[in-house]
Parts: sequence; structure tokens; C-alpha cells
Amino acid sequence: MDDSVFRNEVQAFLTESLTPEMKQAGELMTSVFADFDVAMDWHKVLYHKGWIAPDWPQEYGGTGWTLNQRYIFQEECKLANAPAVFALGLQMLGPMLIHYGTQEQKDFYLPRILSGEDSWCQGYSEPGAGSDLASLITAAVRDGNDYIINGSKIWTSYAQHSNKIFCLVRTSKEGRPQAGISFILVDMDSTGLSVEPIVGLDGTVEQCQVFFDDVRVPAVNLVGVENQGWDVAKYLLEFERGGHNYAIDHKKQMAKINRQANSQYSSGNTLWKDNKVFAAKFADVAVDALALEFTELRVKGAFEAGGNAGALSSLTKVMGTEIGQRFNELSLEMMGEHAFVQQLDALLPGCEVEPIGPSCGLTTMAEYINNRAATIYGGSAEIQRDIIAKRVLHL
Amino acid sequence: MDDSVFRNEVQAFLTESLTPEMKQAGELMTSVFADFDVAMDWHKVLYHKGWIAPDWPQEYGGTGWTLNQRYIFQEECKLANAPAVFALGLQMLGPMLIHYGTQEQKDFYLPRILSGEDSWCQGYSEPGAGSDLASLITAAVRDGNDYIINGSKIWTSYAQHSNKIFCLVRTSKEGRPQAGISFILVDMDSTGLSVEPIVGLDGTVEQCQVFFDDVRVPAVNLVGVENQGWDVAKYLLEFERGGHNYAIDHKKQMAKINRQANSQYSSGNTLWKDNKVFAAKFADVAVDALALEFTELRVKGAFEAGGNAGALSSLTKVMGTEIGQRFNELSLEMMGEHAFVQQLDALLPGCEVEPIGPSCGLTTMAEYINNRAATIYGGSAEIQRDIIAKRVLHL
Amino acid sequence: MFIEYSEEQSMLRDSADRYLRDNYSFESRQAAIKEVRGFSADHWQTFADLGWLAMTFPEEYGGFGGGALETMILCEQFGKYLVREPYLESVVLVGGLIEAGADRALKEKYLSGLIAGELQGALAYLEEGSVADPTRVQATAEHSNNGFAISGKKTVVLNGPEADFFVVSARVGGKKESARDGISLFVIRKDAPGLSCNNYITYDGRSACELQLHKVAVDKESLVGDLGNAAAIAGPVFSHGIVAVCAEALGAMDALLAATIDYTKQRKQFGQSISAFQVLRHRMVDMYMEIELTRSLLMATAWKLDNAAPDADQCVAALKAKMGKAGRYVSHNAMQLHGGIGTTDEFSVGHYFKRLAAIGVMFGSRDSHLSRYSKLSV
Amino acid sequence: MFIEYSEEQSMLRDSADRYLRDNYSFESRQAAIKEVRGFSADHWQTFADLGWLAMTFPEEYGGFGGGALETMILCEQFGKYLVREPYLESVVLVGGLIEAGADRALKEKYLSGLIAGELQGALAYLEEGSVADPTRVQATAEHSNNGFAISGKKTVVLNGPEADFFVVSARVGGKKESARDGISLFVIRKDAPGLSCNNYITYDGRSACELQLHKVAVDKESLVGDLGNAAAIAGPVFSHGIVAVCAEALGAMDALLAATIDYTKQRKQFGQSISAFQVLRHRMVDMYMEIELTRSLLMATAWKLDNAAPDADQCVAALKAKMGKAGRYVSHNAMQLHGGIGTTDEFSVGHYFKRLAAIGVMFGSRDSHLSRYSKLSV
Repeated sequence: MDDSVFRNEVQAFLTESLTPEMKQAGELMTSVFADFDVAMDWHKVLYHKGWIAPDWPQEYGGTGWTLNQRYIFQEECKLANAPAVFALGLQMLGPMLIHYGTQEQKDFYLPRILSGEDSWCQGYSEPGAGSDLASLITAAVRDGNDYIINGSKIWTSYAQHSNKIFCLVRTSKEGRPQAGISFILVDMDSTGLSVEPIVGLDGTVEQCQVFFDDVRVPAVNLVGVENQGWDVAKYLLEFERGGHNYAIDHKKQMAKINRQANSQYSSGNTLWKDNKVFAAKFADVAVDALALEFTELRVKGAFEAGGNAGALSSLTKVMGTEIGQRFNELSLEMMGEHAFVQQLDALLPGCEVEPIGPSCGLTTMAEYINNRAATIYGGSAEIQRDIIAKRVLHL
Repeated sequence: MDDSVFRNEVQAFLTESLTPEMKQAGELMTSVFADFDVAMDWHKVLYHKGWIAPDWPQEYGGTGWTLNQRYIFQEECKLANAPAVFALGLQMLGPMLIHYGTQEQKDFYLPRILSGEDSWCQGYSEPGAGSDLASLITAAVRDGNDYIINGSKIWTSYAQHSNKIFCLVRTSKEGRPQAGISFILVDMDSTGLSVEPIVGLDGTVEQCQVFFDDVRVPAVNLVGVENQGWDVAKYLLEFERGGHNYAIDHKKQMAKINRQANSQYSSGNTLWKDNKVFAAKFADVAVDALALEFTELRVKGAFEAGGNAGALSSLTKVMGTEIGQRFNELSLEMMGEHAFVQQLDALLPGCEVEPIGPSCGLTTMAEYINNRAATIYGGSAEIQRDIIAKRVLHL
Repeated sequence: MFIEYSEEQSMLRDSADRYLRDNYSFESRQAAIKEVRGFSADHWQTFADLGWLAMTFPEEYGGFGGGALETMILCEQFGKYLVREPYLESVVLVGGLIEAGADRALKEKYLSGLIAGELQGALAYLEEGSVADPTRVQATAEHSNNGFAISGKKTVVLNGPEADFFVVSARVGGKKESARDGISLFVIRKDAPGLSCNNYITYDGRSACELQLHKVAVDKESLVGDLGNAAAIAGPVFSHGIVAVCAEALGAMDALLAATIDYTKQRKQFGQSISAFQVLRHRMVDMYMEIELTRSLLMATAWKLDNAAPDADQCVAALKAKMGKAGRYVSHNAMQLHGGIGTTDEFSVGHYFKRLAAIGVMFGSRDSHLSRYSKLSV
Repeated sequence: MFIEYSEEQSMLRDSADRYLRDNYSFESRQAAIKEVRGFSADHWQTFADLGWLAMTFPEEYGGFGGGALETMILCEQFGKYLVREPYLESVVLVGGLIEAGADRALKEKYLSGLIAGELQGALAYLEEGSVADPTRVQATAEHSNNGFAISGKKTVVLNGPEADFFVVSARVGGKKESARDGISLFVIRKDAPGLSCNNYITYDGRSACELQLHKVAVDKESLVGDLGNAAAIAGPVFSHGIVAVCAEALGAMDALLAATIDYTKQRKQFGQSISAFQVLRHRMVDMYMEIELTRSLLMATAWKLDNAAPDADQCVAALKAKMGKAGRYVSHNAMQLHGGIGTTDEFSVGHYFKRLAAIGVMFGSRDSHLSRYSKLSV
């Protein structure tokens, strides 16, 4: 199918299927996460359409689209303000189970991920193990047909909304730190498991700490081989890095900035769009965003040609997040004091609260604050540069 | 004396004493060095006036001026386009001899530095020992009443114009690398000493490599204690860092940029001075330069109050050089292709050669190129940051 | 020129530091934010008792006759301890305007109350669509019998919910909505008929409101400054305000750098303190350098304002521009080097971050001050 | 879309790489610069023999019908080996203009000579006071019997000293010296009466001249493009020129990064390779990222030009802006990481540095292209 025909088809579907509330939820996103409940409604719409897992192999429920089509789909969803689907199950656990899971695990979990029956969160980081994951200490000790888990996981996104968690746990203290780690699946309603919300700087809760106090998990929940969870985790991390199209995020950011620049005034009663200094700064970032967009296409091209685009994936993570942050800064400069208003109830989709101040600035400060984490999570900007130095430049 | 009265006095002296050729030599400087011969003429004028060594104690030939007066003197000289006096003897060796030298050394060398009879160059760096001076290997071996020196020194500025060189040499291989280094004075016309010019990227020679092949030097030329030359060198390096007023250089750069911005056009037939984007970039650097100027005043204030301003000295070196480089970049952007002209003979004071292209751009490219070295010599920007991390932030 | 503090100034700094260290812990601040909107009346009363609120007012009205240097000294400590009490809004801005422009009766009426900590003021000058441009005024003051009737809408009135009275800008002449001339300032009591507030909190833990004015009647004596010439008094007061927020930013940046040094020394990764990583060390050095450059500019600017130096305005513009860059660099990197913990509400780093984000755009963005610096430099 | 080279394109790249690696060492280049101004006739003849000079011309004039992608492939290699031969000046710009605008007779007269390596051309369009603005033209072309008389002064005519003929811009109408309309281009032989050159060398090892024209007579057939409408043909040719210099810059940046990696691995300080210092490692990573972003933009832009994509012009502006930033970052840091040795004439690093400095301002500064990008994006 011609790409433009496909794009039309996607647009038609979006026009028809996205409710005002869903679009509002997309518009009001202040981080990579949308309102959980509305996003889940959207998840179900996509599920029924058969479009929930474009990145999966078709035999497991994927769409069979080309890379280009998947990109178009993502782009159109984002620009139509579809709320982001909470995607750890779809984007991380699913591909991993397809690669490492037993037939039973695939048969049981994959359909539940597709339908939205299970929402998965991720238990990797620990208070003492952030970028240095290999030093994790949360331990799973074998006891008959179970493991007993003790310890805690932190920075677990939307744990409060999830019914399952996939975890890295220590099953052995021998050998290199990486050698004794296993990958395991846990029910959130297990006895001894508790969730403590972490309030973010914008006043909302997206992250949690998860505590394990003698949590008993059946041994069949292990994925892959015991003590070889590190390979599973690495597979997932690479998937996480390569999978995101930052250029699409940037387009949404630029569209928003253009709306602001067409309604707000800088000093001297000049619309921001006519402020030459601002225009130069905006163009500077926009040019980097354009260069990154073409780089993402190169990555995709290399991937499609069967090559490994690993190196460029670290690059797109670093540049993608840093460019996004620069857009946030421009937006804050433009909204000025109007971005000070903290009105959390006006950020909930479906709310009846009248926003105070210009509506185009409602999310500005929260986005600016929340997006600082983009260069921290998923391998900090410093770690990514270390990786590039070592693996690409062989330094 | 009131500072403004003093300033008037300095200005009157400069108006009266600077010949057109001297001012031309100042105007045509493309690095920290001026044409040697013309600068030496100016040296002699200052010597006869008694103003050649404002930083020295009065008893040794200094002027007795306050720190503020010395600053005013430097500023007025620079803004009047006086050529820079070749100052390694005055600024580095002199203070060091006053501190560490024997009475005989002081009596003999200091007057000759003041009069300009001796021109001193500096033998510190070696091909294998740049920022890591302690690893130098040029050796001085005692032989009766002499030392015999073998090895080579590099980045020796104006060695081709100097009749003396002060060197760090290895006199012992025992203990820590720093422990076996001595400080010694050498005649440039010694047998076995040879000078090889290093052509710079602008096509001129400012640096040399100096070779020592069994060079015999009287043992009385040692300064300080044998094997304790490291302390002498450190004293000098700190003097070098603290002694420079970058804010004055920046003022000269800004004046030049303003002249360019008032005569050259950016696209759309706009004078550069009316180009808002350029103005914003220029102001950005100018603000940093202003902040640095006040920081240099703080350093001076702390120094006058008897405190140690060591930390801020590394800061002023890093920021002073980096700000200077940013001005060079702006200047190059403004002159564009007109800066391509390489016309070395037009850069010689007193030449009769008509410059090609706008005269305000004659030095632009050479300044841009040459000033890149400012963050390399005298302790690179990276080394300075290491120093600040360690000594100031205690990291 | 401006290097040494006088003995009184050193005492002021030390006493502020001591009081806040003992009584204004981060934990107590956060608890207070949850309890009461805007600020703590107890702290404010103590500030008054310690004489801080009187510091910059003339002696004839009960003040101590200090200037920008005293403001700088106090606000630097406020920044260091994340003080959220409205010293800027009530004392520097509203107090400053009344002192500069009100007639004697109005001064006597309000200044003593401000100094005693009994009255709170708020400045209402920002309007919709504009960023920190005090000349973009659409609110109007129409002459009516024996005074004026004021109508319009003001956004982002900091400290508005706690204020007993407002100083409001309105246009008495000049058709253009962004003309510099024709703007006046008026004192309006919170309970004036026709005035209504839409209160909210701000991301940096303070309070503000939108102010609606519908034919609010004020008498002639409520005029602050000459009719139609608010700029004459607002300019110097805003300069003073910029010194205040930049000093606050400096204190915040000092606190962030200290916290970052501590944290990176303690935090272990890959078997060593992360402060051992050269990239992080140099990042902290760059933070340090940005802070010191800002400090120099701040000290010089405060001194120049107090001594009416000819280049004082230029320095004010330079200072705000420099602070914008430094504040962003320092706060971003403090958060980056803290990693996840810095993004949480329970840790102080993010709250300094948010305050620096706010200060960065207050009184105009970095670019607008660079542009002003250019114009003043010609 | 633009990822894969065709077989022919891969061959072109490989053959250029191989020839230059074997015959264009840095040492031989430096020796040649000392011997002969401008460029080496032997190399140029070989370029012609290898078909490089014919690559982008139409087949009917003896070319191979290639486009921006072929220019990109060649120029990237030229940049990598610091080739100073005037491919840009003579082939891309002058050849491109003649092909785009000259009548058939003129094309036949000049294109075959350019392709054969027998003729050299130079574009004379820059004038005093202006930076890379081709519309700032004060030179005039007055109608005279059967043709034009051209007068004026052109600065920075690259390759001018070696040129057999010039393409000169002059104003035939429009009073304003910076109007876009009213500019024409003319072919003028070097030996035309009234033309004089003031030759000089440039910092990046090439030659250039100032051109004085005093009532230089040209016939009507010397006109390139429509009268008064040089912009119509110059625009696309300059876009092609920007691809050429940016490809050259990319090759130079690749070479600088490779040299820097090598050097920092070999150079020991404080008992270890300086490549072990994390700050230097990350600096090289940032160089790498700037290079890769530029590469993506370059490939996309060349592809879009060849395919007449609607956003091609926008990409050209983005490319030149990005290259300006990347070139500066990479060259500055290559020199910084090499330390003293990088600042000397005998080492290649500084020569790449100088070439990147030149390319950075050619065809307009980074800011002018950002501004163009903004306008085209609306």
C-alpha cells in the first residue's frame, strides 16, 4: 500500500475513534505518560481495531506493517493528540517473552497484554542501583517450587495502576555482579508486596517505590535461564532505546510552540513569532530536530537492511532527549510568569475546571520540569556517552 | 593620587610617546605577541620613563603604583594600541629572581631585564611533557663547576629573538618526578644550543623548539636549590595565571568588533550593528566579559586585602580565554569571506603594502586561529578545571 | 570598590543565616506549604521583629535607610534557605513603589504597616498575552468624580491571595496598549467594591491570583507617582527587584552546588563515588564558575545602584541576563547529577530548581535583558 | 529513502578514496602549496581523466548526468584529503551557472573545456562591505552597442588567479544596491580589456583575487540566464554549492575525529593515554554526534535536491546552519585535544581547522541560514 494511502487510512480512523476526552488527555500530557484510565480506553479501541501492537510479529498479534507504516501511525497518533498508551507490556515485556519466554508464558501473557487485561510495570532500578544496574541487591531465594523475594525497586512508573511487574532480582552472589541476576514475573497483589507513591516535582504521582517483604512467586514465573537475566535486561534496554521516535515528539512540541508564538507577546508588543532572536533560537533547535529526524530514518534504514543500528540508537536517545529539553526551555521563556500557575485539577481530562491564564501555557512548567528526567532514566546522558565512547569510538 | 588624575597622566604620556609605527604594531597584533623590534622600541621608551616594571617592588625598579593604578596603566596602553612588551623577563623571571635569586643574580640580571638588554624566553614544555610538566626529561648533569644539558624544549615563544632562556631541567631521577627538577639560566649563544622555528597556522613564527646538545652552563646559574625547581616553577605558574587582566583584552576586542559592526553589512543590506540576532549574541559574550571584569576586581581586592585569590585565578584564566575565543568567532562571522585574505606582509608594522579588502578584517582570521592556543598553553582549560575541582571544590 | 561588607552588613548576613538555619529547615518549609497557602505568618512576624522588613526604608518612616546591598544580603540568605515569604512582593516592590511615589499621607498609612509586618501588599501589573512587559497595559483608569474608576484584568499577581492591598497599573492616557507613557499606579484595598480575585498556587510553592477590576473607585490620593508616568518610579524599583531575585538565585545556586558536591561524594556507582568521574567534576566546576561570575556581577550592580553609578542600569540588565543563564545551567546540572532523587518532591534539589525556573523568567527573560544591555551599551 | 548508494555511486566513492589515498598525502599537499599557487595542474588533469569533472553535467555536453548526490560523494572525499583543487569554484559554481543559464553556443564553448580540465573558471559575485550576500551588487552593466559595459569591483574571487574566465554579477536595473531583481551574470575572459586582478593567497591554502572592472565590454551572448534575473539560476546553483562545501566539511570532520581518536590514544600524560580521561572521551562523543547529525542532513538534502522535493530549500538552509555549528565544534575540539601540536603548520589538524573555518562562513553564516530556515518554515 502506498504510504499516503496508509496515512489517510490512519487519519480517518483517528478522526472517527478519538473521543474529545481522549484528545484532551493527549493535549494535557506533561510527561511521557497520559492519564491512565483514558489511555486504557484508547488501548481498548486500538485492541479492537487490531492495531495495538504494530511492533510485534504478525503471528503474535502484530499488524504486519512496514517500518515506515509504523512510523506514520505513531506520528499521526501523536499529532492527533491521542493519549500515549501505557506501553511497558507492549513495548518491553512482549518482545522479550516472544524472544525468551516458554510456550506457556507466551500463550498466557501475550493475549492479556494485547487486550489490556494486564498492565505491566518494570522493576529494575533500586535505591542503590540506578545507572549501575548490576549492583542490584533485591534477592530471590529458591524455596521448593517458589522463589521468595525481599528488597525494593524504585522509579517504577505507574506501579499504582499496574497488576503485574517484571523484575530483575539477584539469585546468586557468585561470580561477576551481572552473573547472578534473573528475570522474573510477579503479581502485584502478592502478599508482602506494597507500593509507595513518589510525588513528583509537578505535584503528581507517576513513579513509585515497590517493596518486597517475603513475596512468594512460583518458579515457573522465571523468564529465561536462572542467573542469566542480565542478557534479557540488555535485550530490553536496547529495544527501549531503539524503539522511540523522538522526532515525532519534537514535532508535537514545535506545533505547540508555534501556537504559543502566535498568541503571546514578547516585550515591545511584538508577537513572539516576530521576535528575531527567538526565531533564531527556535530555528537552531528545529534544525537539530530535523537532523535527528533524518538520523532516525537512517537507523530505520539500517535496521530494515538487516544491519545493527546500535550505535546510532544511543545517539538518538541522547540527542532526542536533549533537543526535547531545549524546546521546553524555549516554551518556558515564551510563557514567562504565565507558566507559574499550578492547577493540577485543570490537567485532568474530562475536568470541568476553567484554566487560569492562557490555555496554551497550562502544561508548560510541568513539561519543563518533568522532561528533565528524560536525560536521567533509561540510561543517563552520561552513561550513553560512555557507551558510545566504548562501543562506537573504541576509546 | 586620584585615579582619574593618574589616568590622565598615563593618557598624556601615551599620546606623546607612542609613534605611529608603534600604534600600528599594536593594531596589527594577531596574538599576545607584537612585532619584536617595535615592541622593543616601546620597551625602551617605558624603561626611560621608569614605567617598564609596574609589578616589581619599588626597590628593584618598580613604580610603586597601587593595583588599581597598574590596572589603569595596562588598560590605557592596550586601548591606545601600544604594542605588547615581550614580557617573560619582566613578568616571570624578574619576580622569581627577586624571590629566589642570590644577591649576585639579582644585581646582574634585574637591571638587564629592565633595560631590555636581555630578552628572556622560557624553557618548560618538552615534546613529551606538556600539561604534565613533571615528566620532563631534559637533563642537566653536574660536571665540575658546570652543568651539561641535553634534551629539548618546545613551545618556546620568541626564542629566535631572545638572548637568554630560563629552563626547568632534570637533575635527579630519584623520588617523585617533581623532586628531581631544577631551575637554571642559560645563554642562548652557548655552544650546542640551537633553535628551530615552528611555523604557526597563520604562517608566522612565534614558537620555537630549542635543542640542547652537551650545552655547558656554569653551576652558579642555578636558581634556588638543586632538585627543588618545581617550587620555583609553581610560583611562576601562579604568577602567570593571576597576573593577566583578560577584561582589558576583551575591551580591545569589543572595540574592534564595534568598528566592524559599524562598517560591514549582513545580508539584507543591514549594518551588522542593526542585526538583532548578532546583537544578542554579542551582548551574551559582553555580559560574560563584564562579569569577568568584576571578578578580576574581586581577585585584586582579595589580593590587596592580603588574601589568597588562587581559586579565582584559575577561573579567570579559563573564562578569560574562552570569552576571548567567543569574540573571535563573532568577528569571523561578521567579516565572512573577507577574512580569507592571507597577506602577511601587510601585517608588519611600517610596511608600505596596501591591504586587500576591508582593513578592519585584516587580522580577523589570524586572531581567530592563533587564539585557539589560549586554552592550551599556560595550563589547558581541562587542567585548570581539574585544579579547581581539586583545590576549590575539594572533589 | 564593593568587596568588603561593613560591620552592620556582615551582622545582617550572619543573623539572617543563623535564624534561617535554626528555624527554616527544608522539612519545616515543606510541612508549612502543606498547611498554609502562601507563607507563614509566624516567620513573617519574626522577620519584622528582626528589623528585616524595615531595612531599606527611610528612617523618617521607621526604616533603617539601607539600599540594594542590604536587599542583596537578605535575599541571598532567603534563596539559600528557600524562604517563600513575600519579601520581594510586599517589601521590595510594593513598599518600594509607595516609598518612591506615594504622597506623605499614603506613605504614613502603609509603610509602617509593612515594616511592622501587619500589612501585606501585592503588585498587579502583568496582563494576558504579555511576558514581563510592564508597558503592555490594557487596564484603564477613567477620571470620575474626585478620583478614578479602574477596570481591567491582571494576571499572575504574586502574593495576591495574602495581600491586604494592591498596587495596580492602569492606563490614563495613550491609546497604544504598549506605550510607555500614560500608565499610572494606584493603591487599592482588597475589599474595594468591583474587585475580585481568582486565587491559585504556583509551582514554586507560593500563592498568586488573577485580579478582575470592574469600575473600582479610588480617590486621587491613591495615586502612586505622577499621573501617567509610572515608568519614572517603576524603573528604579524594578531594578531593585532584579537585585533581590538575583541575590535569591545566587543563594539558591550556592545551596545547589553544595548539595551536588555532597551527593556526588556519597553516591557510589560502579564501585566508586560518582564525584570521581571527571565529567561530573568538570560539570561542577562549570557550575562554580557560573555562580562566581554571577556573584561578581550582583555585588557590583548592588553597589552601583546604591552609588547611582552611570552604568547601573546597564549592570542591572547584564545581571538579569547572566542570572538567567547561570540559574539554568546550575539547576539543570544539579538535577542531572542527583539523578532520580532530584526529581522528587521530598528532596530539596527540585524545589531550588523550580524557584530558579521562576526567577529566570521574572522581570523579563534573558533575551529581553540582553537586548536592553545592547541598547544601553551604544 | 536516501540510505543506499547505487553501485555507480559506491564505485565513485571508492575510486576517489583510493586515488586520493595513494596520491594526495598531507605531505605532498603541503609541498605542492609551497611550490605552486592555487592548485596542481597534474591532479586536475587526473580528476578530468577519471571523469570527476564531468560527473554532474548533462550527457549532451559530454557529462554523466549526475546530481547533488554525486557532488556530495566526491566532495566528501575531497574534504577528507584536504583537496585544494577548485572543484567547487570551477565545476560546481561556474560550470553549474553556465549549464543552468547560458545559451547553447556558450555552453558548447565552455562546458567541454571545463570537463576536459582545460579551462578554469571563477565566480565573481562578492563585493565590499557585504558578507556572503549575492544581492548586494554595486557593479553595473550598462547597455552599449551590441552588448554591455561592465564596471565595478569584486572581492574574494576564489580561484580567480588561475581562472581563464569569470562569471561576474552586475546590476542592469533596480536602483537599490541590495535588490534581488535587476542582477545579471556575464561571462568575461581573463584577457578582456579593462579587467585587472589583485591576486592573493588565502589562509586555507588556496588562491583568490580582487577583480577590478572598468567598462569591460561584453557581447550579448555572454549573458548567463535571463537579463536581470540572475537569482533564478543562482539559487539552485548555490544550493548545489552548499551541498558541495558541506560534504567537504563532513569529510574533513571525519578525518579530524579519526585523527583525534588516534592521537589521544597514543599521547601519554600523567602515566596514561589521554583518551582515558572521561572529559576527553565525552568530547569526542559529542564530536561524533555532531558529525552524524550533519551527515544525515547532508544525505537527505542531496537526495531532496536531486528529487526536487518541496522542502529541499529548507533542508539546504538547515544543512548549512548545522554544518556551521558542527564544523566549529569539531575543529575547535580537535585542536584542543591535540594541544600544541595542533596549532602548527606541519601537522594536518590545523589545516582541516582552517578549511572548516572558511567553509563555515562561505555562502552565508550560520545565522543567515537559520533566518532563512525560519522564513521557509512558516
